[in-house]
Amino acid sequence: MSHTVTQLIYLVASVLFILGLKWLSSPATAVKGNRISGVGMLIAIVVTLLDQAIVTYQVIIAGLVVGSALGLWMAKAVKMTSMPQMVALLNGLGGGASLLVGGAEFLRSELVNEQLPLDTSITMQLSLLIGAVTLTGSLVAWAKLQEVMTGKPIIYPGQKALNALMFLAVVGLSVYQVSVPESLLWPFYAVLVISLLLGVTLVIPIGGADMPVVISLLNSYSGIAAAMTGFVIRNEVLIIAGALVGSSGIILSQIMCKAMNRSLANVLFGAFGATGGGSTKTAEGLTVRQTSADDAAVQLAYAKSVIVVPGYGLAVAQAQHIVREMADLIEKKGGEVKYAIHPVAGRMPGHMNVLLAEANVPYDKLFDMDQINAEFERTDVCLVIGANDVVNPASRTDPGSPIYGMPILNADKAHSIIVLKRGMGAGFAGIENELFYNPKTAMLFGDAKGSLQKVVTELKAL
Amino acid sequence: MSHTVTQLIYLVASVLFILGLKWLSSPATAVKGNRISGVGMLIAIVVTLLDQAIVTYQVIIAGLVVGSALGLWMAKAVKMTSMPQMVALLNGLGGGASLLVGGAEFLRSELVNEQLPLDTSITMQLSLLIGAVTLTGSLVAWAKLQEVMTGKPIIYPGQKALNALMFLAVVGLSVYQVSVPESLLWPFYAVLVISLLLGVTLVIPIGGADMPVVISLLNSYSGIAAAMTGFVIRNEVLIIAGALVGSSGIILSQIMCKAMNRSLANVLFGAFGATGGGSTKTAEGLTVRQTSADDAAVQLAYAKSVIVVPGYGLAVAQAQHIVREMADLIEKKGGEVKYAIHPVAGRMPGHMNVLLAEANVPYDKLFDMDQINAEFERTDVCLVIGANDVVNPASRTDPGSPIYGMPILNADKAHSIIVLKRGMGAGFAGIENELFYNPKTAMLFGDAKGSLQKVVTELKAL
Amino acid sequence: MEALIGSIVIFTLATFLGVELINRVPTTLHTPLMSGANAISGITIAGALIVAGGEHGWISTVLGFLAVVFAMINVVGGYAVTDRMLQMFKRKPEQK
Amino acid sequence: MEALIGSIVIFTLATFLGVELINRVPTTLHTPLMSGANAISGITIAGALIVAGGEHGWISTVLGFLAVVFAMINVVGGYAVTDRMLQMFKRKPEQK
Ligand SMILES: NC(=O)c1ccc[n+]([C@@H]2O[C@H](COP(=O)([O-])OP(=O)(O)OC[C@H]3O[C@@H](n4cnc5c(N)ncnc54)[C@H](OP(=O)(O)O)[C@@H]3O)[C@@H](O)[C@H]2O)c1
Ligand SMILES: NC(=O)c1ccc[n+]([C@@H]2O[C@H](COP(=O)([O-])OP(=O)(O)OC[C@H]3O[C@@H](n4cnc5c(N)ncnc54)[C@H](OP(=O)(O)O)[C@@H]3O)[C@@H](O)[C@H]2O)c1
Repeated sequence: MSHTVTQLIYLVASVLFILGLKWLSSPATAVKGNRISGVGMLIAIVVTLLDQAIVTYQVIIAGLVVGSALGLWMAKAVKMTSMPQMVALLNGLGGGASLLVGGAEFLRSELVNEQLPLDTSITMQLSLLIGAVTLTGSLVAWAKLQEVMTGKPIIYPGQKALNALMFLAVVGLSVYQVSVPESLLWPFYAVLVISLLLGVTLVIPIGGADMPVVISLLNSYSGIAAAMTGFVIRNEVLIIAGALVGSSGIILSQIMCKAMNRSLANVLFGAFGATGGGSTKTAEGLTVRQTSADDAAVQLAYAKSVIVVPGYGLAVAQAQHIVREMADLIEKKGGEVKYAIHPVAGRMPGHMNVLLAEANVPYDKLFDMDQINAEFERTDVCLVIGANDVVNPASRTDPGSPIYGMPILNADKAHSIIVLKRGMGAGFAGIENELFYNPKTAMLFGDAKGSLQKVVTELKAL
Repeated sequence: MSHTVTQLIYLVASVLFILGLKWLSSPATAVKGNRISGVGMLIAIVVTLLDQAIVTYQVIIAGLVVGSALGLWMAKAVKMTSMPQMVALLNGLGGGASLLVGGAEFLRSELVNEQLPLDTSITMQLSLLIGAVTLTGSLVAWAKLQEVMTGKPIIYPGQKALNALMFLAVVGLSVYQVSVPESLLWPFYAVLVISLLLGVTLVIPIGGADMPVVISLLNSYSGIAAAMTGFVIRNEVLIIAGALVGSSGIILSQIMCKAMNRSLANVLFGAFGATGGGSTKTAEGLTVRQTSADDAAVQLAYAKSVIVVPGYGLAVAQAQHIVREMADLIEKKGGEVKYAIHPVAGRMPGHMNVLLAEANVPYDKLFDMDQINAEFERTDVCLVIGANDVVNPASRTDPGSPIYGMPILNADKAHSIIVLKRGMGAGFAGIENELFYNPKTAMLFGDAKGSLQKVVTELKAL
Repeated sequence: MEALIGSIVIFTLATFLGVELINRVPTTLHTPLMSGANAISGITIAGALIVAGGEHGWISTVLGFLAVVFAMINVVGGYAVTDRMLQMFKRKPEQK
Repeated sequence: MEALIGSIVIFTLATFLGVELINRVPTTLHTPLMSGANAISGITIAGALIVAGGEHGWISTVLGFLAVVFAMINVVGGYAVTDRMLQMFKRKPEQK
């Protein structure tokens, strides 16, 4: 196939990616959007396979089959609650692929002693560096989320200096590599090793719950790495797709940071959650009121209006289906049930939406923070399920709190509040929550799924 | 300056255009946006002046000075009500410039007997053709709006066939020109003349009030022509800016059509307003109730809530300032005044907003149709000033009406309605308006400015 | 051909970008948008300058001169009139 | 250099376009957006295929094979898992 035709077809693929992202902006067209973007990918793959530079197909076909099988299996097997890990892993593999491509290109040019033009070697170097950081960084993020390693920030003295040093070393070596006329092997390997290490050391000081921001950022990097590869092999679809992903990742991580009222720099370098905040209030002298599943059920059965505030605990307990069942029962008894979704509830953006959608909760019952916050004061019962930070009034009142200024759901404004959690454990931010000591609040201790199960049984009996 | 640097600076200019359009999306940043886009233009001009292809500067400087002076003068002199004409004229000149550039390039290549590559000649041909149509089409639009020629559609038998024929001739000649090896002069001139004619014959059958749609479309064409010129001279800033303008024009004309509930094809080929609609209701047997400025003033002075519905007549009468004065007086007396802005009130999109903004009406008093339509039924007095079609209930009730289905302002739902117009003249769509015969409606005949002047005098006296 | 493809890609991307950007502009600002976009289309000035400034015989020079004048009216007139309109949209407190 | 400039222009435009597109996506869809965008970044597959399919010695082939596998997991896994999530967002009446 002529080069021109190939290029044009690549353009078609790029347009499909663009349309795909465009349609992802509404739940009604999102499925179509994702599929059309997939079609774009298929087209890009098929066209590439017809490229004259490809001479042997065995290896390729083996690779395609193995990769597709693994990918499909992972997509089928993953639990909805493990989405963040899944994305981290996929993202790492993407970075790895771009690292391998850059490396292979370098070694090939080395082998045939080809003199690369300056811009090619610069972009190749970048694609190597970014690919490597993305690979190991994402793997660490995966390990933290999967709890293979500790979710707590790992910090040690001189950490930032060391990271800065490694970064400078990589940059220095890359500049050296690019500027000397012959392509040398040792700086190549050095850059490779240090970049891989850098991915690890940059991510370990970040707390487990901040991983979505990190993943999104690394996703952005892997997009940029793909774009760099595009510069190297002069391929426009790589550049366009890479740039789209690059900007998408950055925007998403900014949105997340904004919702947590923190800066990106604070997320990346703040080692948030490593130590308790200075002025964090303690709960000494305060008492909580406990309730039982029976009492909670009675209260819910007679409530006219109920707002459910789901949080990370709901995801952990996998309680989304039973929540739905409970809501149906309450509605059958004449109450109205709404869900208040905080933008950073759970561990990744839209986490709660995905979970509740899985349980077939109609999405016109899901309300954004801004939409529903005024309604709490008119609500009989607010049911807080495994949420903590997103309903912590300290963000309004305590300037010393690490979450001070983060917009929260006004759960404390409801006529009465029932909180479902296992004990008095803190949330992600590691701080006390006044809400639990509010006289209007009753605590229902236990795993969220178990507690809800009991409530449902009671509701049915009533 | 090296070509690479020039290209990079052009990219900077393109980015400034993009930012400019982005910031135009909010009144708060729009001024900044327009200026930054102007800075982009300045940069593009300066960089071009440093291009090595430019050898003599006298002509250029003369051209720049003359053009800037004329442009500035026009911008200062134009009345806000004449904006549509102004845009039409500027747009025509833009098309003319791109026609001249394409022509000059062709003649030059002809002179030195240069053999142009295929793609260059195709794009050159397109830039000629589109530039010519834009030039004459915009001039006709200008003439119609300025009432230098009749605003009525000019139609004659076989019009569409003739236009189609001319179009085919242009296409045929262009293909011929491009496909023969030598560049011939006669097809060049033929294409030129026919394209210029085509611009005229395509626009004359369109009614004067549809000119904004036409201008927007021609603006889109002139953007595309600029992009084509960019293809010819391989200049990226031309391509990007041209494409931006090209899509902006198309989108805007679609938005306008949608607000009028008509298709673009209907606007362009429907000769709307040439003849009265078939089932248009007549007003026989119905009577209107007249009122005087005194009575209207009394009614307004005691109204708690007033909604002003401005229309094309307000623009014609230049009554924006006096409306503002009246509103201030009513508010001083304790009433509340809001403005209901229909998306196609007046003769160009946002026409009313510009006029009222000129009179310093704060823009939080201006409401979109969707925002305010529910409020009419709670409103004491609806003051319709020179508006007609946008408040015609026939669009809801009469399926035979040419405006059937167009969303309207619910003026007829107000407790009482006062309509200011000169007589019983029809609006743009040329049809009767039931609203004027509504028992709740009182007509205050006379030029809007004059009538309002009297109302204001009375209000002050009360 | 390679360069043509590049141009086509750029054109396509810019068109999509234009659609996204314009769709965000509220009706209120459509008239200034129209004249502002119109001013941007005066970018043909770049082509006009090159034609007018090269020495390719008097025809090119005359046509080039006219092209520069036309394009410049479009550019300067367009930006100036848009600015004039937008000034009116400024919030009052800022104005005084 | 000419080609590099073209690439830079394309990259810039695509970045702006990306920003506009992503800013429109509601929070609800951010998780699928993340995995969907991630799948798109698997476009490195194009590079991987070329590296794996050329005959440039066994190192390139092995690295290329791995690159294809990695990229393909990213692509297929990403699209499949996004589709799975989005299925859940479909309005109920459409589903049955
Ligand atoms: N969504 C995002 O994109 C994102 C990204 C990064 C960071 N974050 C952060 O994550 C936090 C999210 O807030 P959140 O309110 O959703 O969660 P949270 O503040 O982390 O609180 C979760 C609560 O759930 C309880 N819990 C855990 N497992 C449970 C189970 N099986 N059954 C019942 N309860 C259980 C825990 O208390 P017990 O241990 O007492 O049960 C804990 O207090 C915010 O601080 C946010 O800034 C979010
Ligand atoms: N805005 C756009 O972008 C756009 C674009 C294309 C088409 N249009 C069309 O334009 C129309 C706009 O509707 P509209 O309600 O604003 O205007 P309209 O329907 O055209 O009615 C204007 C009315 O103003 C009256 N009038 C004229 N001069 C006057 C003066 N000096 N003092 C007082 N009254 C005067 C006229 O009646 P008298 O002669 O009795 O005074 C006429 O009935 C729609 O049909 C729309 O589809 C709009």
